[in-house]
Amino acid sequence: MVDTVQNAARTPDHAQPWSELGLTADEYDRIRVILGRRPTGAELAMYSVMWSEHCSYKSSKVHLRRFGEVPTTTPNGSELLAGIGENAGVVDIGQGYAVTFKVESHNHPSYVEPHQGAATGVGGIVRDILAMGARPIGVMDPLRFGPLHEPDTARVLPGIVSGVGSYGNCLGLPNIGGEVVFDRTYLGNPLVNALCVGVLRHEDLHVAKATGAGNQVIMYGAATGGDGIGGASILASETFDATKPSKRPAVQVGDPFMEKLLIECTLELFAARLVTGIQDFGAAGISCATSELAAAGDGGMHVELDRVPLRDPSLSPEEILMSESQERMMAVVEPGDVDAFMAICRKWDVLATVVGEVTEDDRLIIDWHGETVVDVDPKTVAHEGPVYERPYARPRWQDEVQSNGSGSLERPQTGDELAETLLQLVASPNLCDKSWITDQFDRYVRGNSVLAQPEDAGMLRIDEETGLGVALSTDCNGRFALLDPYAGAQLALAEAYRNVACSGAEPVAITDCLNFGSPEDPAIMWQFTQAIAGLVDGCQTLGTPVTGGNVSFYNQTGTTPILPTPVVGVMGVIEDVTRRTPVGFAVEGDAVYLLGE
Amino acid sequence: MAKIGVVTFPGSLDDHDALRAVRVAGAEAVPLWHGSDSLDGVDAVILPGGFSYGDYLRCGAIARFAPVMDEVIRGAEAGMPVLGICNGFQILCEAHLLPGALIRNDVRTFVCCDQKLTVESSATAWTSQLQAGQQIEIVLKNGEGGFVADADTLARLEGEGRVVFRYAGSNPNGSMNDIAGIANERGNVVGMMPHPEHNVDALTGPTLDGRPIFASVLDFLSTRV
Amino acid sequence: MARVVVDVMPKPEILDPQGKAVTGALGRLGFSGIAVRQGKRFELEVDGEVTPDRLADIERAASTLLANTVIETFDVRVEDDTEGTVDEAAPTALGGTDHPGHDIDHLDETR
Amino acid sequence: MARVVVDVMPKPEILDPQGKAVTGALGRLGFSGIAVRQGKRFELEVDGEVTPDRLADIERAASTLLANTVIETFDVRVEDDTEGTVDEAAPTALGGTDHPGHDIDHLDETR
Ligand SMILES: Nc1ncnc2c1ncn2[C@@H]1O[C@H](COP(=O)(O)OP(=O)(O)O)[C@@H](O)[C@H]1O
Repeated sequence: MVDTVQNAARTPDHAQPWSELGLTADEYDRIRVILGRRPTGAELAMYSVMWSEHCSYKSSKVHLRRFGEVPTTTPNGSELLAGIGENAGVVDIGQGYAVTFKVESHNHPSYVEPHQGAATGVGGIVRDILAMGARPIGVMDPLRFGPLHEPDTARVLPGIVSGVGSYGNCLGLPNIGGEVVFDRTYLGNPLVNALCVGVLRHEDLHVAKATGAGNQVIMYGAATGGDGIGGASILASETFDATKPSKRPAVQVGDPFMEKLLIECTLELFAARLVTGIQDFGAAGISCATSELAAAGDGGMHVELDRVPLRDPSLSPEEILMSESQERMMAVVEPGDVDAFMAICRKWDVLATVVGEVTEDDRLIIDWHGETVVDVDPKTVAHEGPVYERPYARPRWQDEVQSNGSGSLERPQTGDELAETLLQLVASPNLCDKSWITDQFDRYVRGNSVLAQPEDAGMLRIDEETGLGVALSTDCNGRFALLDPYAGAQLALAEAYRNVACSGAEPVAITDCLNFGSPEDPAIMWQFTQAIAGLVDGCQTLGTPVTGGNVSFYNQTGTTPILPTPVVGVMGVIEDVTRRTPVGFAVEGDAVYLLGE
Repeated sequence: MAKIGVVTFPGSLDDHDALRAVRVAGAEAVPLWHGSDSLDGVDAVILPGGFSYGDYLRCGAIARFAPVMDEVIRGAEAGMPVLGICNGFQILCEAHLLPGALIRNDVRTFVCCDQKLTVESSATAWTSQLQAGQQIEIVLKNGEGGFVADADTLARLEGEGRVVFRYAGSNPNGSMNDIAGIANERGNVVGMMPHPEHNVDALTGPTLDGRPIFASVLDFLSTRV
Repeated sequence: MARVVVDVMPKPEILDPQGKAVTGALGRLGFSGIAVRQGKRFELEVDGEVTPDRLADIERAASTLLANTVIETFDVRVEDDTEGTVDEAAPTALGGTDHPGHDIDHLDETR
Repeated sequence: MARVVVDVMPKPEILDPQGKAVTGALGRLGFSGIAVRQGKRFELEVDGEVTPDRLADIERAASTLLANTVIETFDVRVEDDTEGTVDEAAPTALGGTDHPGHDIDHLDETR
């Protein structure tokens, strides 16, 4: 029997598995206060996923606010068209064009199931870019692995590389750069960060907002299955049995072909002006899409959950709300446009279903076969999650780490020793040629890749007539960040900035993906705050706005955290891509200069 | 002006590049839709690269049944020039317009590289502007590019001079006899794994060696009328 | 609801890079003396009964779509409903029971 | 020489994009009412006899190498030598004979 709102009001003492869903006692109590009753199972599912660290940024929010100090005007004088808080930031690059780009992590899923984890990581960030109204035009993939010779790296690396490759290749998005770094701390916790860049005309900008009472809410793309809902099956089973393994897979399987159709279909819907608001499905699935769309709009939303097309008919409402099935989107459409919307979806063989509508009041109401299972203020789900001021402190071992310099290391004395050292260096997986990985990625598709591997920055042509283009680079040296997280983050920023500048483009904006250990450890929290301070100060000095990013906490194996890894992506604009500067000596007889100290 | 069509299947990726290459060559580029049963009066057709239908079953296996393919097959049999690039080559094999099949690369990974090729035949609608024996470099990117055929078919292809391109240097995918491209008996239908449409613009391609391929078909079409 | 299984294997004379790689990997893992060929298995859930007509349809589908008979052979067979099949969630060990598959046809055509 | 067959299928709750694509294609080709899941079939030619030890080895190999048990299930069975098998060239119709496969195990593990 489903747990309806009525039922919840009648049975205040019904025990609920809030702890198994990752909520604290305080958080559960707060939900009860907000609702004035206990939550239904479906509401508990929504709050628990939306208030998770991943979705609510509860440990990082207070520090991310510091990014507000950074100007939101790019060096070439234009205001960001969309900034932090949107699916992805949008930067005006002139001539009526705008560019949106963002980097996100998919670390843990990629450890559990490397190929699918990495593939769906790419899929997720591509949908974020698409949801802004942009055509995705390229991807990058900063990766971190344990030592190359470790057996578990042999399990993880090929799958992650093939996952990134197969998804991006199959979508027809050129891979224009990335990183591959090996360090012991990533052995049990590899990092898969994925960046996507997209282009749009100013007037095509879309936002995740449900407005206009009577407008229809349409889900389109793949049917919903039991993917990635491990925790929700607890809710589905009447009694929680910790000894029984979940039948619901915590892994998601990607279908890049479906996503390719979704991209082309969505762009055609945009072009036909049939979409008033749009949101992709990422983590937290329908919970996230409905609550965020409704919270951002001027009304409420009424959803009939039983209309959602299912791949697995046995799913409970809680599971449907939490499912992370890939390749789905939600659009808000004026009633008169629904037929045209459906026709375009049919053309692309994309399943589309009206699942609800925008309402006058400000409630998010979700029904299941005529009974109400969710009745909430969407803002409390999407934006008013808990906020933590976690304690942070510079760890005692920091001095020791810093004083352990290279001075004590032996130096090569003879020519032979020097040669030996050099060979060791060039053979090191961190320094050697990366083509054994990058050759598995298509860097040519779409025919606009001006620079890609092995260049310092990737560069894409945006406009064939004028030669307008953008350049991107991502960087981070986690060893520097461990030594000094403030300076380490700035070095990441500076390196990406230099790489873009060297390509011939003017750096104009950044995105970041902050990969750290557990925020419950004050030392990690200190690293985190330092890294943010470094980025904020760095961006202020350089005058580059932060368009958005992603925080990934709990990257550790047991008590051993990864190196603090604040990956920074810098985007630059070049007026005429024929004036790019590739790396390498081009013409015999050219002079060679050294700039800087 | 000659009209050259490029078919977009669900999952085609290099269709825009192929259209651009046609324009660069100086012909009218006509986008064609997989679900249509008309070729809109084009003089030649290109089946572009990509992952039609995700290529989950076998590359090209599902696309081969698209409605537009009936017309492509009819045209090809009547002598119309047809070029299959990568996924397009796979579709042509699945449609039995070309013999043999393409299987998983022997290295079992996707391979993207700038590949040296030897031109083996200039006696096709798509290679008249190249010389047999000439070395060119074309972008190669595929996961299932290993050409296979039974011994008889292979002997026939070699004997009749229907191997059009061969991998030079190293064989990137385990193709039999280093075959990178073949033609039908008449020479109007050519399939190749490398992507000449990525070699028409000095800014975005490593060489301009793809241009003669598109120029060849224009030449073929102009002499035919 | 009936189940029809279509097995598709690379022809013996055709190179099988995947099978070769698996064979090599098995050897490296210490499982020696095993040669592997890798093909595909399709499980078809058919609405209603599998009449001879229906089966003929499926065979046609197998020879035109599921297999490329230039390089692959295929085998179509109807399976009993009662069978413990691979993709059922129940982790019951079926050791000892006869595999109740039913060979209907066995083709090796070359178009 | 004995043959062991390992069938590997996507778990039922896992998305099967391959099967989905094939299902769609069959529908468009006019073969309706058929839902397909696509998996892999491995044919292992084993030198010598398939002893219980040997079989246990193969099962281990199946669970570690042939199948990705996070998303797939597998089934291992020994086949008779005498059987008309898929990749043998003889186009004999085996209609009516019992499929002589032998179900040894049936696992649904999650690593
Ligand atoms: N995971 C990856 N994906 C795509 N490109 C990558 C990846 N890793 C490295 N690259 C590219 O390979 C080239 C060489 O990388 P790297 O050796 O890290 O260069 P550098 O040391 O100059 O930063 C660069 O163009 C970089 O963008």
